[in-house]
Amino acid sequence: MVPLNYYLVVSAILFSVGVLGVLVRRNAIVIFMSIELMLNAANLSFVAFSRFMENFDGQLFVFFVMVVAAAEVTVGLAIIVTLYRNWRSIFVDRIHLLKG
Amino acid sequence: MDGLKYLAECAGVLPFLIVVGTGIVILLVDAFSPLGRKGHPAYLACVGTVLALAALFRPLPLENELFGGMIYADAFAVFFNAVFLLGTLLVVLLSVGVLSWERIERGEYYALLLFSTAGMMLMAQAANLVMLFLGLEIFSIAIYVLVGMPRHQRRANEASLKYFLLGAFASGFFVYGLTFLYGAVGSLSMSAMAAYLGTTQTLFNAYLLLGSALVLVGFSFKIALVPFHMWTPDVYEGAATPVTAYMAVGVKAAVFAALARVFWLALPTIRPHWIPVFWVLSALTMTVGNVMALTQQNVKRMLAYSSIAHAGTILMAVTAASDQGLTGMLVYLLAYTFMNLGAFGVVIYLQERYGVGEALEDLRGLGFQSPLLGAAMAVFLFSLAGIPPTAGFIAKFFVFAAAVRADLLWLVIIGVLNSVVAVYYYLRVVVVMYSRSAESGWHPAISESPAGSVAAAGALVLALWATLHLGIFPHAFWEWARQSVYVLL
Amino acid sequence: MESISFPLLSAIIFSPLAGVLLLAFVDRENRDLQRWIALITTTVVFLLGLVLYGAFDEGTAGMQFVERHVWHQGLGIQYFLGVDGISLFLMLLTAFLGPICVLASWTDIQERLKEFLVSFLVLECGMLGVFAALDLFLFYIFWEVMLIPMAMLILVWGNPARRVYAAVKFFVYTMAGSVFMLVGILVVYFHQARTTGIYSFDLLQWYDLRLPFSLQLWLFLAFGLAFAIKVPMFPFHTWLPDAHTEAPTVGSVILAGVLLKMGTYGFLRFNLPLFPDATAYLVPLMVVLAIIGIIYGAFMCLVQKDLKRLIAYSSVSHLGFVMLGIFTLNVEGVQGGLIQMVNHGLSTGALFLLVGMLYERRHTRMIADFGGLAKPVPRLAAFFMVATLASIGLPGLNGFVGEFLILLGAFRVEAYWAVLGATGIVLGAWYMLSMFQRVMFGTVTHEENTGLSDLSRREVGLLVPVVLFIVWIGIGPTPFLQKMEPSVRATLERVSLPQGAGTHRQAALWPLSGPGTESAGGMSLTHPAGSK
Amino acid sequence: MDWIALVIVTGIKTLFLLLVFLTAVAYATLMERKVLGFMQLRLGPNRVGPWGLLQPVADGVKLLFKEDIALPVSEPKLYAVAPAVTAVAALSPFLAIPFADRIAPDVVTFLGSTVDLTRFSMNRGVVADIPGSVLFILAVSSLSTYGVVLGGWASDNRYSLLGAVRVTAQMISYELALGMAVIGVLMVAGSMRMTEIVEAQARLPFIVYQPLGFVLYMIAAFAETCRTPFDLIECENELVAGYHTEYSSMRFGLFQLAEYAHIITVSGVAVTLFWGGWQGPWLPSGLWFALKTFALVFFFIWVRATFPRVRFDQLMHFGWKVLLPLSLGNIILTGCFLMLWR
Amino acid sequence: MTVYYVPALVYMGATIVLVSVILLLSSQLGRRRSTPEKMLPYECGVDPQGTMAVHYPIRFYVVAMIFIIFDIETVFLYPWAVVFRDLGWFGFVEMFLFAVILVIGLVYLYRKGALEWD
Repeated sequence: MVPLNYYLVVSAILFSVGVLGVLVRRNAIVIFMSIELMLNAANLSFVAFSRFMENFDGQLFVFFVMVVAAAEVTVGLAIIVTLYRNWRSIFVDRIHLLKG
Repeated sequence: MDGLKYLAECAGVLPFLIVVGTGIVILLVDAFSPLGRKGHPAYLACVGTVLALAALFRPLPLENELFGGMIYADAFAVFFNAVFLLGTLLVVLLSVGVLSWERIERGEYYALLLFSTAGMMLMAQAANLVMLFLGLEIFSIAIYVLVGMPRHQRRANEASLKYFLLGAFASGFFVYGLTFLYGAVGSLSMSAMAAYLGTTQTLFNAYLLLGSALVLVGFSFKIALVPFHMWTPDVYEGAATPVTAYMAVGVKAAVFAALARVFWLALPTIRPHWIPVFWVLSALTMTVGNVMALTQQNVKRMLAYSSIAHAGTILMAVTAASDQGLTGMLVYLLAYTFMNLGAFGVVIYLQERYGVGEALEDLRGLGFQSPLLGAAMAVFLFSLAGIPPTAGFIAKFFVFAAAVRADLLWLVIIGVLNSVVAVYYYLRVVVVMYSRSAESGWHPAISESPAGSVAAAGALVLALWATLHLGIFPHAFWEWARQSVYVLL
Repeated sequence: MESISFPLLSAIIFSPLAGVLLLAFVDRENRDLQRWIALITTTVVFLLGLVLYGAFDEGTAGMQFVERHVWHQGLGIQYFLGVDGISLFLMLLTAFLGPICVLASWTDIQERLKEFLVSFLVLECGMLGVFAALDLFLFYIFWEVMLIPMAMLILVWGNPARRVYAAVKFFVYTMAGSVFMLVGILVVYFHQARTTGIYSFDLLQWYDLRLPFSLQLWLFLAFGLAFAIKVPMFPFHTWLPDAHTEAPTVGSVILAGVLLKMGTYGFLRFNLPLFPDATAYLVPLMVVLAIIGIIYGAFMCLVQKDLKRLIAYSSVSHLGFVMLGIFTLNVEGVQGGLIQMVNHGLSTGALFLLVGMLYERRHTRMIADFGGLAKPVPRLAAFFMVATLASIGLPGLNGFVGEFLILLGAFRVEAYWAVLGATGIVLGAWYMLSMFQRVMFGTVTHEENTGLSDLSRREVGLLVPVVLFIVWIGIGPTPFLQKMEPSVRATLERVSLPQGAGTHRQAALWPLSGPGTESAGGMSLTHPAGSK
Repeated sequence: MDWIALVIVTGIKTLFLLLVFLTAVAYATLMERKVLGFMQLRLGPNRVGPWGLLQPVADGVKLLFKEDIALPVSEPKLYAVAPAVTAVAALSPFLAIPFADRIAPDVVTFLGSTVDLTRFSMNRGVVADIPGSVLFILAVSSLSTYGVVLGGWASDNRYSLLGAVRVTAQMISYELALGMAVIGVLMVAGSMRMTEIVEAQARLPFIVYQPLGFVLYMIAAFAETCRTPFDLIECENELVAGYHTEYSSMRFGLFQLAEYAHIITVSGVAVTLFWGGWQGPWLPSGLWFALKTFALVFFFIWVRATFPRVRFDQLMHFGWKVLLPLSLGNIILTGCFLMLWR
Repeated sequence: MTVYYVPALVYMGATIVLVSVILLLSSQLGRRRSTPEKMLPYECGVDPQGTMAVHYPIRFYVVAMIFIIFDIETVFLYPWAVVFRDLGWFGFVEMFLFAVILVIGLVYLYRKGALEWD
């Protein structure tokens, strides 16, 4: 059996890539996908822990996380589409009406 | 047998069900009423909220944990549910008139408002961290939409995108933190975690710390603790004002409720590790929030930074880590609900009646033009500044008292210095209100919505009364908060 | 005096609020009725104050007319009022200035009259409450309550040019001090809870606390900051000239007459008895600051061109005297300080009233714009003369009594304090008289001044009582001193309790060990040299 | 030892299945042309080999030798890989469909040691007896949409892009109904494993319990495979050839292959879920499965000859307003019956 | 459990090899003769004009969003369907409510016109 830590390392890498993506990228959709990557990293470690401990709660939680991710996708896409219709851009550094 | 138990458990979350049900009814009514003749979803929302409030004060079920340890039905939850519902009631009342001004669809608006309230309620009574996460997301997602509802306004689009991206980012941290807590304990049920931590000392301790750190980061984003606050002013400014008010009050209360539950019920032995972090966060948040608020020219933006600062003050109560601290936190949140909604309410009222009110200059001469409104605004601002005999003072007093009691003298001194800074910028608004107006800034009423005005005025009166009442006779509220806190200790 | 069942103090404190309630129902246009309501209300307050004075038992040092109700059970907050010889006269002064201020504003305030009167009455309520409150929580609430109407008075009815600056400066300065006091209050509260198990804000109970020295020191500074700003002591005085100058006449009168006394009253009521060791330790510092205030204020007066600003700086000087008196820590000095508080309220109040009247006529306060006024307005000049002399401390007028007692007290401690203090008197005579000369004597230099109308009957009527009191205290201060004495002695006894000065002076000046640290001895490690 | 046996057995099964499957796909094209010809009173292909039987071979060879035009598109890699994605996704689901009963003895002696072939269902007529294979099939087959979308988008052609967008909308709209129509079967069978579902139909095929479910499934399946009457993505008069307008040579061929493989797969799934799979009297189980599948493929062609194409708005309306509520209703209905009949 | 996926991997690997071989063969066997006309996007013989970025209706996005939500709901339906018999009436009622809420959502979308295409 593959040791738990392998899964955790992969998930940590996924998570870090997601965080970096959010911080570095400027395209709203790409940022958004990076966030989804973070959620999926969490799913991976949930499943890994769940298998490792032979406790199925973790896999159940993944369902909820997926549902939430889906809901976020929906709302996020709607927001981005609306934004694009008004701004003609989805690059977050070009969207700055509000400022101190 | 099974079914009866199920029914009984449903009765345990009756207010929650009422709120959700009302939201659904509003959706359906909105969908089935003909285009020209819209119903009055606001009335429905009011009725639902009041019913839920009434249902709150039923006797609590004997058994605390419902649905197989997923939900708590305890006094703590009741207190916070009351805060959310009162906040929602006020926001609904304040929204009646201003929605047409912001060009927001009505039915959806109220339904989303109620759904997000339901999410907050779920968050306050979650007994399992997954439920907590669900509650968090339910209200977050509803609010993402609410922020973006004035969809023809570019700034609302922008605010909504920013809030959404950072909110989802925070959720990512939160969930990832949950995985480590789960990995450490093998369950996300709070009581199971507490039981496990009570017996085991070292196993997976790194996971626990990492998990709680990530969870804390997630929370910090949501309540805009410095340095996770960057989104707040933009989002607060861009959203429709009632939504801003709702965010400032509801989200803060919900997340603080969750914070208390997690760090008291689930992770009691981890908490001491985090106290220094709370300390730093609290000091930073107060200071940055207040200093940034000093120069704002937009009232909403100013209130946004002030809301950051208030979050820091409330965090001071958490840092105190005592029953007095928690009591103070509860009272503070209750008081903040009234005074902050009141302050926003005045802005909303102005927007509705005159179409202005966001810029600081719009308030020039308000105190003379409309003495009652001006006086109310002044009371709310003084309350926010923490000047007696208002709710804000009592709240701040309790929090400072708890912090002094916990020997956090330096933090208190930072807090005190911050109060002075805060006084300055709240006072600035009062100054503008009571400066002679150039007469040109005031237009006659642009939108006549009698029902809206009445509702908003009612909300203002309610908030004003509560602010003063809480300030002068705090005992009952204090006692209530104190008893609500006992379940955590 | 628990036998008096009528809640006299509450009646005095909350009567102004009754007036506010009445005002709320008066039509906005009915201006005279509003004024009359305010006048009657304040007069009633004053009459009740006279009753208080009459019923006051001068033989005892204890609190009288005590009212005590539980307000907040769990936290030990009480509605607890009472007066003794210290607070009695300040309450009376406040009540006395009430109707005078209403009369003074009769024609001065034309716009937003109702708001003005409401603010004023709320302010009066707050001031009276501060002097009578014996529960620290209640005290703090009154303390803050009076802040807002005072700021509003400056903000709305002040001099348009710089009123915003002045109001905000006033508000922020005072607030800054008072929040530190709040922290101090909380520290004492929890210290008491920790050592005795009692949660209480009861001042009289707190008197019996014996706080550790290091804690006392920091608490003294925390409370002291609030009071020093209010006094205002050098170097916290910078808000005062602005606030005084920009405030309307009534605002200045109240500010000088009552609000400044809050600070000195606070020192006397709280700092001295609660933190006796720290008081003894910090006497040099306080006295030095007081003397600097006296001399600095006087010198500043010499160069002022604005009448109001001059009087404001003279307040800094006079309040320095009061502080000097209080920190002599002997009966003469403290009594002198106490009576000087009342004196300053009367004489400076009168000066501000008179400047206000001048301003109403000429719309300027620059000394250079006047000159030779004694000719066109002899009555005004006469009153001005009395007030000026009282302010200087001419024997036979009230100022003399206070200053004499203070210098006496100071002399008994350190002779050079008295000498330096006396310099202040000399300087005071110099600037006051030169100001008076420049304004009143000589030839009329400005055309506009020739046609000035003299005082009206209303104005005379409001000035006469003030002058009467000025003379009364100057000639026969004994009844006043008698009523003060027991309380003053009781307070001083607390300060000079045997455990006092010296033994703990070596303690570290570090608060973080704070309320929990019971012994200062452990802390002395950081300053081993001090233990010799 | 088990591992070696598993790999060997799987290799044999894979080779066999792919061979049969690809042949079936190839001849499905011929069958379609023949049957359509028959129904439209014409002959269909009849020149290459007897009755045109070698036509598919000829088509394949022709496609292989055609020029593979390398268009100067903005995303050449995606453009190149899209048909392969679709083809792999279309060919893969079949690995989870049980195409026959036991095809080997329970125990064999192999290289001197005894191997228990019942382990991991090695003796069954299925390549991979995955637990939850229904989900696997749904998941993998919907991957082919990616190939279509990527191909349409990477082609830098308006028709392709519109075709791809349309196909996505259509796929996802009907995927819901498809997934929900299957749920009734799962409720009756109490399992998500194809082999167990087949065995549960030993007495009666589930079409008896799930007539509505079958109808819904078939309608959704037509849409999923983009067959008439739902073949809007390639309606020539509007979109030329839809998403594969720009493809030529074997890349085009892979798209075609995927389409027919998809038809056979959904037919196989329908047979397994509703018609008892390989169950049947007298004949060998594999033959039963092939016959049933053949019948359904025939049905596909028959429908193409019979029905006109729907408009796109009709398509979406039907999917969301009729099919989805009906399949939800089917689930509730099934639940009610099962609860009452228990 | 995972062993069941080994054959699946083998099979899918085989399909990938197969497809690659086909593509390789075709690229080797086919002739290449490029002309400028071949390189243009095919638009029925007309030279293409303007940008290739087509704006298609917002409805496609709406459909995608609705799909995501309903698709995720089926995630809950599948496990429920399998253990449906063991759950008894409780599970049935629970899922009935779930379905009702789904239907309410659908009805709302229907009434709001989110499913209209004209």
